[in-house]
Amino acid sequence: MPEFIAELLNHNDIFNATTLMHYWDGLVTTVQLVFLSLVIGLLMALPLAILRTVKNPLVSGPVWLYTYLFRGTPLLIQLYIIYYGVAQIPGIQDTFWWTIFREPFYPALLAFTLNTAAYTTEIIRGAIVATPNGEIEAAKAFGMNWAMRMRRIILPNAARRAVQAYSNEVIFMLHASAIASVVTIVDLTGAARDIYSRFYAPFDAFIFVALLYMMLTFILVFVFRKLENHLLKHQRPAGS
Amino acid sequence: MAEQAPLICRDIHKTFDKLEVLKGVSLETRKGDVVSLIGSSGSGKSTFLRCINLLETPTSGDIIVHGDPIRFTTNRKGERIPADNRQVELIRAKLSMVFQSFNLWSHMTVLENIIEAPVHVLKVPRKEAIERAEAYLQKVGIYERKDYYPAQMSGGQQQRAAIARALAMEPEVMLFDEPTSALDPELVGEVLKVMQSLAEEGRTMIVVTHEMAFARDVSTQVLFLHQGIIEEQGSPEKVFDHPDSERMKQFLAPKF
Amino acid sequence: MAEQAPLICRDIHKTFDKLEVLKGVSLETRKGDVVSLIGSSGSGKSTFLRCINLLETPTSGDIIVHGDPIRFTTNRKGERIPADNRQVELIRAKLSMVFQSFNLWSHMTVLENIIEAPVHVLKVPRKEAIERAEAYLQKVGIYERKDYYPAQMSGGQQQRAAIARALAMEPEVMLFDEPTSALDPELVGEVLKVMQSLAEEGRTMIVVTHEMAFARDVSTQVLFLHQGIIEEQGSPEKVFDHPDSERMKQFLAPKF
Amino acid sequence: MFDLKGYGPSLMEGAIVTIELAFLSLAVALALGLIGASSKLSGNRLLRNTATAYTTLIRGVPDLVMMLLFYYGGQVAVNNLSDLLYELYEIDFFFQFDPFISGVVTIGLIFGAYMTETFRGAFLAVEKGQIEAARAYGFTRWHAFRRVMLPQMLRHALPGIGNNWQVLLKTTALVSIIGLTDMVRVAEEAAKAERMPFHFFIPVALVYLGLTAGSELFIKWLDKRANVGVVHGD
Amino acid sequence: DWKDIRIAFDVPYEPFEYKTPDGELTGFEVELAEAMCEELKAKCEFVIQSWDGMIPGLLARKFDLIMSSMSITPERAERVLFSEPYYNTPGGWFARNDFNTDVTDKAAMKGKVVGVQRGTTMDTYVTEELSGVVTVKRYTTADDMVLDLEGQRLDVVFVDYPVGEQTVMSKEGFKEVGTPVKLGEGVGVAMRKRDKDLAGKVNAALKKLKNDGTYDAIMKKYFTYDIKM
Ligand SMILES: Nc1ncnc2c1ncn2[C@@H]1O[C@H](COP(=O)(O)OP(=O)(O)OP(=O)(O)O)[C@@H](O)[C@H]1O
Ligand SMILES: Nc1ncnc2c1ncn2[C@@H]1O[C@H](COP(=O)(O)OP(=O)(O)OP(=O)(O)O)[C@@H](O)[C@H]1O
Ligand SMILES: [Mg+2]
Ligand SMILES: [Mg+2]
Repeated sequence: MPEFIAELLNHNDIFNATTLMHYWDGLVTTVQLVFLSLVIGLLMALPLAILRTVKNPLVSGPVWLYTYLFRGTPLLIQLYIIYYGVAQIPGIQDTFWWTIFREPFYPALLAFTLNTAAYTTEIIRGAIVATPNGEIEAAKAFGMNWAMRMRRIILPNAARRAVQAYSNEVIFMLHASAIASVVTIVDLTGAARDIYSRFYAPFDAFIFVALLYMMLTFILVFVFRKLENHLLKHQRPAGS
Repeated sequence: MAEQAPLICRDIHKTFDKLEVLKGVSLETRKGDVVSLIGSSGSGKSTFLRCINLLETPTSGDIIVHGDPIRFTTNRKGERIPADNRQVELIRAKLSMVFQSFNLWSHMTVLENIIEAPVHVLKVPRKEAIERAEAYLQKVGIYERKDYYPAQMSGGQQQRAAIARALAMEPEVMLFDEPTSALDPELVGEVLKVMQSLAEEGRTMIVVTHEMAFARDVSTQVLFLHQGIIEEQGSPEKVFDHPDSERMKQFLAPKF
Repeated sequence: MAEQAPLICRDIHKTFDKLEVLKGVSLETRKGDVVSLIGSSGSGKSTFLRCINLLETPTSGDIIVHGDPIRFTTNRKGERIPADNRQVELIRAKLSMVFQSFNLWSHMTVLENIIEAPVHVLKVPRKEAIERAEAYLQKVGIYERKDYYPAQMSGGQQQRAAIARALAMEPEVMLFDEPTSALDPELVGEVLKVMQSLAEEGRTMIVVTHEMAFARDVSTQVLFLHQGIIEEQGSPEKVFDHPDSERMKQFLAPKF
Repeated sequence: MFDLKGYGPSLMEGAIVTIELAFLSLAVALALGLIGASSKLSGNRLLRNTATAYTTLIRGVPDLVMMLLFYYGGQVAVNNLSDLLYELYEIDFFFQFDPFISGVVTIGLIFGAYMTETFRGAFLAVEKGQIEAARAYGFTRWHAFRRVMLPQMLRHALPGIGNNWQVLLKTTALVSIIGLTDMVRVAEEAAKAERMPFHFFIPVALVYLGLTAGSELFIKWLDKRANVGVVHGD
Repeated sequence: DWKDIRIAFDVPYEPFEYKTPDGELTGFEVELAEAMCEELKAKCEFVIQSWDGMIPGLLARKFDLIMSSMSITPERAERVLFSEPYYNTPGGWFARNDFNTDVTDKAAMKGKVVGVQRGTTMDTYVTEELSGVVTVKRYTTADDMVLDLEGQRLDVVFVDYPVGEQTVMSKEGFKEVGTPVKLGEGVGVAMRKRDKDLAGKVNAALKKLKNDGTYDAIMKKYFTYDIKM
């Protein structure tokens, strides 16, 4: 087996130890970036989605505006504005913030998080609104206050309707993270671009990276299938 | 001082859009009362129950629970709404309800459905709540189904789960909306017996029912609702044996 | 030649995962038969009805509608499934059903609910379908609610809409799952009268019911189901007055 | 007002390319999504597996790579085939992949996979009794789908469709790698030429926001219709 | 039979190829291409193609030539056929006015952050000569790089000299540091490997242009210094 790999690497000028390390670093960066932004984004989206369903327009309006702006403009522009825009603020270089914003990782994380939170907010809002009214009424009738209804009845119920759409969002985010390379982050795509621009073998470089993305997607699809099975078990015959 | 009435409703009106469903319904209960609410389909029985625990806000009229009148206010659209959500929640925790369409929480098993409110609203320790829930499940005969989800149960089983859920709150006032509609005669008897025993413990019950035998034998008060108005009200003897209203006489005439 | 039996079920079994719900139920009907299916909650009555029109596929057993046996096959997982979807659709169009939980289409008004299947499945001209629907709505007494959505109606009104929907198909065989559970005694009488008149027209009916009076007075055949097995079967006189099985005797004993 | 430095007309043309691409691909994606979701939920194993392979594979491959593969990879394949045919049989067979159609097909294919998941979730959220009633009355599959499933699932699908549409809209910018000039490409060229990195993205963002506002209104209207007869709790 | 030739450019890359505001394509390489076509007696069509699709497009026969400042490297030569080089520009070092380090002094450069354009010969040079000494950041466009130089994320950039002149030096507060470095094998016309006949014609035409003064005339319009090869 190792010989086979060694031979393959010898016969191939693109995939040598250096480029493979480059891909590996890119993979790690991509996973970190995507995972963190999704987790923080989801944590933000929950309260935002709830606020978005509040009838008072003073509460739901600003949230709507936020999701409108962040879903309505390309992530690339958001990333640009956050990454390059911050550096244009006079004197920022002398503050504590610069230690964070100097590196591209945190601006990118910020942009990704705000973006995915906007999309996720809309997904969760839709699922919340579709909760069967009878079940909410039952919760009210048993004296649950608004917060408890939300936490114990509406959100768990909504999770079952949101999971498929959210799996899309997660995969979107994985793919969208590819633009991190425009702000000098060497993620998977960054690595592929580096290698592509050196060797000019678009199919080799990109297909290899596509395989890596595919592998990540398969993992996500698998995780979501498990999650869905768990969440939807109330719809199946008992005992399974 | 006389004991406080657990529940008083005064001149409740309810209008949906233009349709006036309740046209002034009043009710006064004492501790241990079993009030049977009878009347034809669409006469407003469910709506009245739902007004009592404010799932619908009455268009006008007062509701007084244990001497505590529910405060109302009007919102910007001119609709009447409860003034104090906290008060409403406290009151609801004292009134439990069995819905006509059960409304079990679909994402929880039967047992989870039953312990949910005791644990989270009444703060009963979980272990105790489970024990209590299991006792009620035994009583209504679906103990073996405790780990099923609502969608996996028959209509009658769901209805019994909903009854157990209401009983497990051990509230002072219980609102039952046709609690035996999906049950066979044998089970009807059993459930009604459970309810009777609760009445004997001193709990107050308001029961929408089509079981005239129950209304006659168990209740202390019968209300006959017709098109949003109380046509006949009083002790079962009075209502069933000496009805004043023509509608009531017609309602009681044997049909089949 | 003798007239063909509208519906024959032979030795129907149904298992959910490991739970055997029906353990061999057979039934043979003649034209104009009214079969009452009685039994305690959870005994498998709804499941049996749902097997007849293949909403559940029986684990084993045959169903023959008008001499036409439903063909089954097994899929790769080894589950039994109907072999021919077209056949199933044709058969279902001949069997209409009232569900225990009504299952009115929530995005359609009552009238739309009723004309949907006649217009699109039976290809009745729309105008005629509306006329027919309105007649049935009159019969069950909810004509004035015809433009309401299901969510805006009381439980009994929804149930009557579901009955009207089934009647409007004017099918040869009707399956009713507790069609009067949400109705007051007065309406129960009326609906049962409508059903009786249909039986006299020669339609076959299978009715899950807890109304013993109906089962005794109207049906031609009574089936008593207990834990998935027919414990008692025969004419109403036989089942009610001379039951063989202990369970049946117990079921009939007055409870309240 | 806003100075476009003479790039106004070409930005306008680019915006038209973007809009045409977006709407046509949306139509493709919606159709594929409905087919995909119904296949995934159907009893037929072949259909189910095909649809699963489709959504998993397409969602697995990055959009950029999909685009390169379909347009250039497809063209190379056609070229090789044409060479082969000519060498072997002297048949002169050749065609050029049209970039616009390729763009529509690729984006449609990609988002068809996402729509499939969205629709599948929405179908699953429809109350079982509603479909059973349709089946019990002898509706054909298609009729039950069109008259009961579709209207009932729409309200569950709309938020997801809205999100997918937003992402699709921005994905159209990808077509510059297959030689089409959409508005983002024009803005990039203008930004480089005029050395104003932010300037030209403002009109682009405004067009996107305008389209978003329009689609928000449309979805709101659809939502209202899809929720007819439904009582919402709060 | 090279009567119709399609030539691809990625715009804008001033002054080599760019569009005037009214949409006309022009620039050093564009004019050179026009002259070359005249020499070849071919009807030429100019195609705008973004960089990522450049080589795939060539291989897929979407066009026949790339004349978009593509530097000749051994890796690229594996995929495409290059003509003789027709220009080479040096790489230049540019920094903010407060930068005072000698870029040739590896010890002094330690820890500095250097920006390059991804895939350029400058990128290869820095990667090979200074890796482990400086941090390299790679950018897709020069403008992004200048923004980061301005925002102090970069200490110094190493770019194609004319690009640096255009982007960095057109702004206040920057200066050139060190001396320009001649790198690589220069820029060539890229073709499909199989089109050897075309390569012969292109090489002949370029040679003719270089010798008869046409090349120099075009170069003078755009450059003050010599880039001829
Ligand atoms: N999807 C399911 N998964 C597992 N068990 C089920 C499922 N559906 C029904 N059952 C079980 O099958 C049994 C029979 O159910 P069925 O609905 O036929 O009862 P029924 O006789 O109609 O009762 P009721 O009078 O209460 O409506 C019940 O014990 C129920 O728990
Ligand atoms: N949301 C609503 N919008 C409009 N009308 C409504 C709404 N809810 C109920 N109604 C109407 O109010 C009337 C009373 O309904 P209610 O549910 O109180 O009847 P009920 O007495 O409980 O009848 P049943 O015995 O059939 O359950 C009905 O005529 C119904 O159509
Ligand atoms: Mg009611
Ligand atoms: Mg049942």
